[in-house]
Amino acid sequence: MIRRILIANRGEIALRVVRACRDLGISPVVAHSDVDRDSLPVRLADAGVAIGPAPARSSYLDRQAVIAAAKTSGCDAVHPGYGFLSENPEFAQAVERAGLVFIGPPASAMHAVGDKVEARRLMSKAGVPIIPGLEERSADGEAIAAFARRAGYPILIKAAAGGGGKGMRVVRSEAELQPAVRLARSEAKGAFGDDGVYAEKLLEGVRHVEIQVIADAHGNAVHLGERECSLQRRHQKLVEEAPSLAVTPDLRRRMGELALLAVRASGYRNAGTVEFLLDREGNPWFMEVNARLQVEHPVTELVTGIDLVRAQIEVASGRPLSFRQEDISPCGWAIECRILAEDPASGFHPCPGRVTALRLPAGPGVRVDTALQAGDEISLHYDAMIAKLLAWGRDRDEAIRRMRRALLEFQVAGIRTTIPFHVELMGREDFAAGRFDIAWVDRTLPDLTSKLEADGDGAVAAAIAAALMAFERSGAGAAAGRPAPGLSPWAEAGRRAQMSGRLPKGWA
Amino acid sequence: MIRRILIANRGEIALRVVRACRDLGISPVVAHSDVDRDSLPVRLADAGVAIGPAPARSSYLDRQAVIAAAKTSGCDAVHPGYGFLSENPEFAQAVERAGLVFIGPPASAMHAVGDKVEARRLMSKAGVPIIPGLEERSADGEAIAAFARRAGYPILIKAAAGGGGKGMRVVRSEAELQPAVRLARSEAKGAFGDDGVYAEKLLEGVRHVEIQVIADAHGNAVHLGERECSLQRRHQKLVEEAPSLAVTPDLRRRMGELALLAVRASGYRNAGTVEFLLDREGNPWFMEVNARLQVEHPVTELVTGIDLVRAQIEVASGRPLSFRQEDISPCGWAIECRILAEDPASGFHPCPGRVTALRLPAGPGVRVDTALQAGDEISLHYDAMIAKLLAWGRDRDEAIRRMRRALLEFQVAGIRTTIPFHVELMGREDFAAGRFDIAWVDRTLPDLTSKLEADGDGAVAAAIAAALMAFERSGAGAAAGRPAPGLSPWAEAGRRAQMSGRLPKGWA
Amino acid sequence: MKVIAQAGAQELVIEVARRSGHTAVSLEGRDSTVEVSGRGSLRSVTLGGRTHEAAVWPVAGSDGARGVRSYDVLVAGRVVTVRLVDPLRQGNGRAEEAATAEGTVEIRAVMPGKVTTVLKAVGDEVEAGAGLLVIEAMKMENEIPAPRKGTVASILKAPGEAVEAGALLVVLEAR
Amino acid sequence: MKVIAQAGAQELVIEVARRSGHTAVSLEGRDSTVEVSGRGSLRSVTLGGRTHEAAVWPVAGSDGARGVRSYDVLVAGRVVTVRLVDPLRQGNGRAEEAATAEGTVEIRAVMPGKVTTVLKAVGDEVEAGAGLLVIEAMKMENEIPAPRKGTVASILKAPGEAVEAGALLVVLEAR
Repeated sequence: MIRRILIANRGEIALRVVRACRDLGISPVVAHSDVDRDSLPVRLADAGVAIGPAPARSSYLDRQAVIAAAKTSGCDAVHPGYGFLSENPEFAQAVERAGLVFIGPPASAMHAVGDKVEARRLMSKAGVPIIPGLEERSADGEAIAAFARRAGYPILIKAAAGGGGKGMRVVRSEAELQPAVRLARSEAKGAFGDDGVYAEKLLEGVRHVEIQVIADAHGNAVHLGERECSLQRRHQKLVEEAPSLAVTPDLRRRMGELALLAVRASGYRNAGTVEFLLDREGNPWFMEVNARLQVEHPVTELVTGIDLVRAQIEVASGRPLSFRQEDISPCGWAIECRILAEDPASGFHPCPGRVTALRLPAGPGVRVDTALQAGDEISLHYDAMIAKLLAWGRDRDEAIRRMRRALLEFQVAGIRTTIPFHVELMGREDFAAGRFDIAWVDRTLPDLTSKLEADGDGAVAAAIAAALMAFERSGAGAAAGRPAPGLSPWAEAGRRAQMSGRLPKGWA
Repeated sequence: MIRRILIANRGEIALRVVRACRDLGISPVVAHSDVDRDSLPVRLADAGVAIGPAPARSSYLDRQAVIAAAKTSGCDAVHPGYGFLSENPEFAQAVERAGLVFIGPPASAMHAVGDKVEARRLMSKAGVPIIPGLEERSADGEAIAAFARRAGYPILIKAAAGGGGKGMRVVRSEAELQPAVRLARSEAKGAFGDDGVYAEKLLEGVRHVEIQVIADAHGNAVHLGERECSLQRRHQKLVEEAPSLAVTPDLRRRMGELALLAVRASGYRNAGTVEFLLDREGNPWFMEVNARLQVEHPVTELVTGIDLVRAQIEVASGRPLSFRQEDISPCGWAIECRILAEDPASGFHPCPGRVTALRLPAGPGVRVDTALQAGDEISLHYDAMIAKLLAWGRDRDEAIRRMRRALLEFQVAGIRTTIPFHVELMGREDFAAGRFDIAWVDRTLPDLTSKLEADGDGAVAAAIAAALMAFERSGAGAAAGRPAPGLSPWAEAGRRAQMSGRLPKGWA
Repeated sequence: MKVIAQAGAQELVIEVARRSGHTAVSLEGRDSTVEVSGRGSLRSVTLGGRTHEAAVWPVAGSDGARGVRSYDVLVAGRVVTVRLVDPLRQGNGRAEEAATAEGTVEIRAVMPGKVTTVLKAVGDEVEAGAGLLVIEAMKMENEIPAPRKGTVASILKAPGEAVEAGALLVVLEAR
Repeated sequence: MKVIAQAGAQELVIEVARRSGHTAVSLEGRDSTVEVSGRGSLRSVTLGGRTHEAAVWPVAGSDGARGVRSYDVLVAGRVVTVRLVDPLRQGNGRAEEAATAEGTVEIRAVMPGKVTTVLKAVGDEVEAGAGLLVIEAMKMENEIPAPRKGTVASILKAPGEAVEAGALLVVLEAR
């Protein structure tokens, strides 16, 4: 029986786990760095425990500090969220050794699938089709160069220890190879504390389609259908959906079975994701297993009705899954847009800063997973994702319309975000028709980001809003009721004219 | 083709219709009284049109002003929401006569079902079982007294023209009869502009279960299952859910068929609700037809996936329904709590005032339909409902847990609300077991409202929060960095102590 | 700042001050660590390692007279009125509850609204529970009953008049 | 207050003043009714009967020098930088874009972050596109390339140093 959980994460996923705890009558405690002390997940938890200064290496990645926080605060389990320590088998082992339940896969399974090279070997043996690639993690750039010559460019360099696009580089020619290896290694080291990288043949014109799985300690394993994650910029997912337009019921069943093969081969337990590339002929190729909750898990929740975090906690408590394969029948369509503190109009460069005002969208079919509050400082120390905006509809068209409506309702002041990018994307015909592969966003980026600037009446309204703010910050704006002679023609504002004569001509 | 809709309503339902318009690519315009000028629905619409001063009689109930607003702003249709002019056949007729589409039933059907006495006669003829009652709308209290003597007390006095509990009174003895008739008449006049009342035998130990229906202009009519609305205080619904624990699949089918009989008998079109009382033996008795969208329509949306406002607009546009009876299969469980600006600890007395701060709940399975913004003034002129909080779960237990979590996340400062009442209700065994009838809340009210006051550490935390606010409003709080000698033992706040030594003993 | 806080059955001495840029709180009589965060009306108070989120606002009409200020606080889905008493000023808050003259009963509005009907006249004898007048608030009509048997001594509001919460409506001479 | 506002391709003269307790806005050169509501960063602007919701905030580092202040505004899902120029002060904002010395190229940080690696040394000859240094921001490493062929004239940051957006990183002598 789990009674108190230490949540070793921050932001929206920490809040997501706090909410699951509340639903289960479990006491949530949030481990936090100094700068996250007043964050929403900490405030909504039963308690917060400070684990160190802002840099993740000194707090969220500090295994000892996290485990000590769990022990001191009387927790009997640890939920790692995603990122940070979530896919670190040594951490999972240390948690268990401290007498705590790790809410995630066993360290052994994490080990088996966590090293991408090992995982490929394992899956290949189990009969899961794998992409041609290096059979072993490479110690140097030379082995990678040899593989590239053998398989032909382009190739993909990937971090052996991690996922999520970190430490991943496309290499199209021998000249680019060594700098790419160097950068990938350095990023991998920073993100996962392990600089091992390997290489795969880069398949082109493919989609990224992944299968959500969950397994309990009683031999039950269920897959919850696919997620379409092809909309990526430089291997970073931007938009996910469930189901995928590219997956037929028959392919869904086949991919589900392949994913469960992967689960069984690795002795997997708890929630995980088996990522595939889907080629133009509809053949799935195993990419990797993400041994944790995914950022995009809510699209699966919206179409299956299953609460994945609740299921994670129940499975970790030793209970059998509360649903069987035949209970899972996806209903409707769900889309997620990752809202980042990045400026899509300037190459997605990071936009840290203080959020001065916030209006979250709502309404039918809309879910917002965010820990953002007005007044929050978006820190450079952490990931740029400030919110996940989700829309569900009876069909894909309804989901897209609702997403567009929600994006237009979403107001954030103080920092630039990727909202304009998503608005543009949702209006694209190629997106509406499902005509995209994993390179589509990168290929279309110049065009996608060329129309993000307000113009026409929008720009005029923006100019007026700016002038109002400048006015209020000046001395003049503070003094009320002062006459302003000589300025005309004044439109009386702050009070609408009564209807008659209010509406200008040509309006209808 | 509808291109621009005038929304003749306010608050959450005006916003709900704005969102449906956005989803359909229709331009929303909101008619508003002077005090609602800066309200969220007006801001999120394409335009607002002022229709008069705050009192509803001079704005939201002013038919001429509403129709003129629609014409001036170039609208081609009017959505009346619920309440106000929504069930007024003369208004519907005037809208159509002005060349606009009325988004609701035709005036004739509204007439047929709008007068409760006429409706009972019609339904009885169509084979729908009706509760014993007066066969005609009574001109005076004498006819009601005679009926009461015949049928036996208790009886129920109801407004002939309206619904929603307004103008409704229970009478248990002859002595109470005449004052009750007087009050009901006066309330009916105020709410519906018509003081006609009639009487029915009061059935006891019954549930209020209603069926959502929708019909198009092509002869298609579909029912969308039931809503359980028995949790009422003085005939005002407080909590609704779908489905109902009291309804078996067989009964659902039977009640659905009865509801469609009612639709056909009255020539009904668009969305409507057929209300039944369900007696202890599981027999449904026709109560009335609500010829409009109901407040509680979202619980049906959550379990069926159908967007009812979208369907209303499509049907009004002349399009056939986009779903058939066999497409409707309720999935999971949904609950709605009506959050009112009323103090449940003091007899639910109204609490108008300014909302100084607001934190809306969110997370998996939670939907909040509200137009509330921090800074809004809750006006005495309008209904006390400030938000509808909805929770969906795979089963009723999950929905209740999520509702409880969401209620505890919901923070409103500035006015008292019914949140504490709902928190208490969600924790009740009788509620969890579904052991309630329409009189349960009134019967249990003293007990339900006896534990709404914070105590223990909650009261201590409240005292500290109040002291902090008082301090900041005093001169001392404004000056920062001033030493405060002689005060001990000071706990350093605004900064958590590092973990070691931070947590008091006995904590685990 | 030092106050006596009354919240439900609790009575506590609370001290608040600024210390090196932070707001510090001490709670006398409780051996407890207090930490606070948040701003304005939404506060987070950690007591003995347990965090409580609180929404706080001044009670309307609580004007600080006699050194007492009242705040309403929503905490963990419950609500409580906190009375803060300035210990340096006499006239403890409890004195606020002014006694009415022997034998007379004041009937006050429990909610703001508008008087729609006055059902009795001065001099009328009324039974306990008899309707005195009707107030409309938020679209509902509410009959205000006599709390006990008596004679109507004065009626202070006429139909159509708006009333504030706490406004005196009727004075009864009890018998 | 009167300003010249530049937003995208638009250039407008806007006047704002208080009039009998309300804020009044006039837009020269456009025969249009303007109504405004909202507070702080979230504004509602009605132009010719159409309401636009706008989130507005000052651009970091826009200090009002030379009579120019910049604001970013999110409106209808798009964003635009508005430059407000004080018509009473000389030095039009366009002058802000200071020209660099002939033949030299300044490489500035487009984002705040931390320098992790410096890839070149002063005096190195570099091709266009060659990496100069690596900046880490939000967990991603970004190689800053040379915008054109040249010789590294100076390097202003060392590994481990934090940089602000706009900070000068490297000066190239173009060839």
